[in-house]
Amino acid sequence: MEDKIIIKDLNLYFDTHHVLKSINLNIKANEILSIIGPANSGKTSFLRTLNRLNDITSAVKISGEILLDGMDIYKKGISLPWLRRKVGMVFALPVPLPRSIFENIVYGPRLNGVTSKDRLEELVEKTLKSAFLWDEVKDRLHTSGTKLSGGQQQRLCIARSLALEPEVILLDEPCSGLDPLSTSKIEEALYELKKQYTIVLVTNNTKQAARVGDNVAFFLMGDMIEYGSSEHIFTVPNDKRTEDYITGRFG
Amino acid sequence: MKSRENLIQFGLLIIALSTIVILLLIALFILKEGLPIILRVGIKGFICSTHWSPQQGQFGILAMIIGTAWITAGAILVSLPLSLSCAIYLSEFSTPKVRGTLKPIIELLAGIPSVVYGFMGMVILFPLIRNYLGGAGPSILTASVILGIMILPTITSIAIDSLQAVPHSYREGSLSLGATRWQTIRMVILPAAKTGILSGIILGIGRAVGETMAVIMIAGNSVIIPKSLLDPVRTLTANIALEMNYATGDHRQALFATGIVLFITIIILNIIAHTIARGGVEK
Amino acid sequence: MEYKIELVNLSVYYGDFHALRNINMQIGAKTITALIGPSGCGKSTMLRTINRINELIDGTRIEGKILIDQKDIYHPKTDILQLRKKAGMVFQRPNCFPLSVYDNITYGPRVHGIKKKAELDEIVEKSLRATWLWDELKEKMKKSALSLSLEYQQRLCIARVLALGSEIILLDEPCSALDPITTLRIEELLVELKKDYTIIIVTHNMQQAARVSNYSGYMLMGELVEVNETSKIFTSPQDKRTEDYITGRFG
Amino acid sequence: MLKPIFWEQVMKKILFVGTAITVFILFFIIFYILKNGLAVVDMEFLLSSPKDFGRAGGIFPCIVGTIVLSLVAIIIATPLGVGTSIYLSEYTRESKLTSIIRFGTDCLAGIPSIIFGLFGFVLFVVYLGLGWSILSGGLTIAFMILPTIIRTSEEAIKSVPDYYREVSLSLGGTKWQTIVKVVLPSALPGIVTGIILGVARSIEETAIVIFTAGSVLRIPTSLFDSCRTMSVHFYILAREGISMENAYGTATILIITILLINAFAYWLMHRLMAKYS
Repeated sequence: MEDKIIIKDLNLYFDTHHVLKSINLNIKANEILSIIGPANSGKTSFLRTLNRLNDITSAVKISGEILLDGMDIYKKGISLPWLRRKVGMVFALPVPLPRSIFENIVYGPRLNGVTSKDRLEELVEKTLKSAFLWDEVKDRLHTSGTKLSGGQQQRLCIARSLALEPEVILLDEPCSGLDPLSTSKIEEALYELKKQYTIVLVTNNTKQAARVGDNVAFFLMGDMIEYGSSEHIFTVPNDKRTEDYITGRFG
Repeated sequence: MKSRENLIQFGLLIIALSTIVILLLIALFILKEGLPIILRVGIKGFICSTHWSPQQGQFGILAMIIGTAWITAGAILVSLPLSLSCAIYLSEFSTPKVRGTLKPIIELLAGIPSVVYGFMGMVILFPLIRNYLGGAGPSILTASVILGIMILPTITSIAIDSLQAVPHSYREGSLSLGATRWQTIRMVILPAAKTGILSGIILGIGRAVGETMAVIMIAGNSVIIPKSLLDPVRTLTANIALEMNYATGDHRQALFATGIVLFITIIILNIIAHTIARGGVEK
Repeated sequence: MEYKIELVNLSVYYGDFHALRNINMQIGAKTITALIGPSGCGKSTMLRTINRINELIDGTRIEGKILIDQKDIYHPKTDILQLRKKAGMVFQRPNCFPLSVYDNITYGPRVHGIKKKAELDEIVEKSLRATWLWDELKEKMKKSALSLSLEYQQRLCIARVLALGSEIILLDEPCSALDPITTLRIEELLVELKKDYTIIIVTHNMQQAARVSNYSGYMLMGELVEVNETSKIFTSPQDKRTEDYITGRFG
Repeated sequence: MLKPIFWEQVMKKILFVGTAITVFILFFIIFYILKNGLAVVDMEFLLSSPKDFGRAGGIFPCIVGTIVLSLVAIIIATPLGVGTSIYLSEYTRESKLTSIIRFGTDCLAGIPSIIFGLFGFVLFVVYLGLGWSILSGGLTIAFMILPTIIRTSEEAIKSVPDYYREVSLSLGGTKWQTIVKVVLPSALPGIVTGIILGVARSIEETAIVIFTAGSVLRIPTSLFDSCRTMSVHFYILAREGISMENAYGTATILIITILLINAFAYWLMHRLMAKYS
């Protein structure tokens, strides 16, 4: 499989705080890469370097290279809106914008100048189906997105990021607030989605990483300690710290 | 797309600079009109002389400075006990619902026009003071009470905000150690909110120093050094407002010079409030 | 065996929300009991009803009884200040007051009327020694507690409870803000303290519960699903829901 | 060991009394003015012109003057204030420049209205030759209420949760699109409240109006006309003892207007909050 994203010697600082320390990692096309590690180990910050969402926080310094399809996304002149359309993101807390389900999904396409009503409706149906949400909401597309249950909201957020037709999807602990049933629905959706997209999943739940991840990277205090296939990491980790984490000695 | 974004940012920057421009313009114009007379009379002659008789060319504003100081001090004395009890009670003892209702109502006090406050001083306090304490009515005491009430909402509202900004975990921590609410307030909450409350008080002082119309109506406006709380005095602000519409030449310049003194006082008070607020940022 | 704490048919409501449902539980003296369960299941609420700190939240209503040393703590004649002295609490994030180290520790004794310097000094030394802070902090009594590291702050919070003369220590996810090494040190401390105190700890980390506690209770949506010796809970749970949680199907 | 609880009870009572006095003063002022003034107020008082310097007749020109003057002030101050707050909260990180702007705003907020009056008088009335006019008054008042609008809008914009911005940006929105489509709508209640508070402040202002807009008792026909606001009218009636009766009447209208404006701001804030959260 070819590499979709190549990360070379990535360092990230918030003010003087060294958040990510010399990360080297290749993310393959159409895989699910899970990133695991205890709180404050830099997982979320890492994810947010991939669509440059860290840039909006002040006092961020970054060095190294991130190549998306061979192009350095930190190169001068890269259009951030363009990058973020290619690399979609789903947050830990489901954040529907305070508008209807329909409006939530077409928010992104509209910003990009899609105005045809037919096209928008088609997008809404397609993305809601991909996120396994269509059947539950097709009769109430114009009710507020904030009225859905937590699990539905999160699937709405996934659908919303699909509406931009991205190539990569970043998920930041998407199931942390959800019950087992909603969690398994989302995991099921991810499994389908990886046929079309490259998925990077940050999760606190090591068992989830084992269930859905093709490859796993273990982060600790800004270092990437270990990277490998799920089977390998969860059965015979090379590093003592990885083992400690997987067996729950942390946090 | 990119250039449009930059244009917007630049436009907003220009707008954001407007407050600075306005502040500088105010300083510039007041100085230009008032500075010449100060230079002629000398800072000492202007600020430290009690003789104010524009017709004779005597421009000393010490009496007005003293008047302003008395009234401001009085206003703070009237205001502090009320505003602090109000703030502590609403922040620490009342339910969020009561606080949510009463805080806007108290802030409404700030919305009542100052001329109405002055008027209340005339119709309510003048007779009371005449009947029970003697004197004519217009006095330091009247002005202090009314100004004290006027600055109540400023201090109360800022104090409530500072008390509410104290992390809830401190309250939980203290109460879970078996402290009473009052012990919690005295030993933890007030020390933590101290700086915010102090800068609120300073802003209140600023309002009292700057108030004009209400003071004209109730302070008596005599240019004398007061000997008792029942003496009438004139404040710096009243001096400007009373004489501006007929003043010309040196006299007019002297009124602008009074404005300079006021302006500088307010800026100094603001710097103090700022410094306190910044020094208070311990987390 | 006489129980230190007994919860009898305990229900808690926040307004219309039924936060705890008919809980029955007995806790013996000088044991560590862990409460586990997904977020929002009511474990913190349960902890907070034991020293009645929950009453700070508006619209809290309680049914049933909590007995400490056979006395109903919700009896109208209960001295709530003495109750909170007896059952000290340590919170999720360290909440040292913005005062000096010394003033933080003596805070409890002072609000309960101890004024003599010599007596206070003795209490400070004793509680700092018990939390392994004495050697590091004895020269820093006048320093602001907020200038300490998070770990020290949390240990100081525990010391503050010890200084109070508590018999029961309630800990609400005390390690969630701390890194792995610190976590282990706090856990060791708890095991040491068990000799003299009755400890209840709320944690989202099952391994932590397994490491430190004698008994564990699993909670879900306001119910106490299962409570038993910790080893039994983790090896042979009786309830399907407990098993789901322990095997990581949640969150 | 009864002592701490005893003290708590005593302090609670003392603080309660302080609170009660404060609230009582407010209600007393409002009650007193309304009690004396409502008798004077009728449609004729509202809609007719004053006669004999205000000894008789109504206050219609003052109502018009008040409305026009505050409108001008708001139209000038709103774009400046909201623009500044957007710049401060969205476009810069904390820096020397922002702290200078903030300090300038705080100073501007503290400057007494008499100083604004002097300044407006020299700059607009004399130097720019606008005379005592609605335009001079409106500009000066706009400067005075600018800090209020900046502060409330900035607070409102800051209280919009960051994740809304992040969602919009991560969906490929530009910064400006994000501000216009997500941030401003969510912050609208706070911004509107700030504007309404600005209106309230311009209605109560007296010193500035006398210095820059004058006090001519006529219905203004252009922005270059002088006008008299209700506050100024009330001040003149009361201070010169022209007519206590009509003074109470004018004060009643003033107080009712302020109450209505505040109630409206409150209502609007809650309505919009319900809509957007």
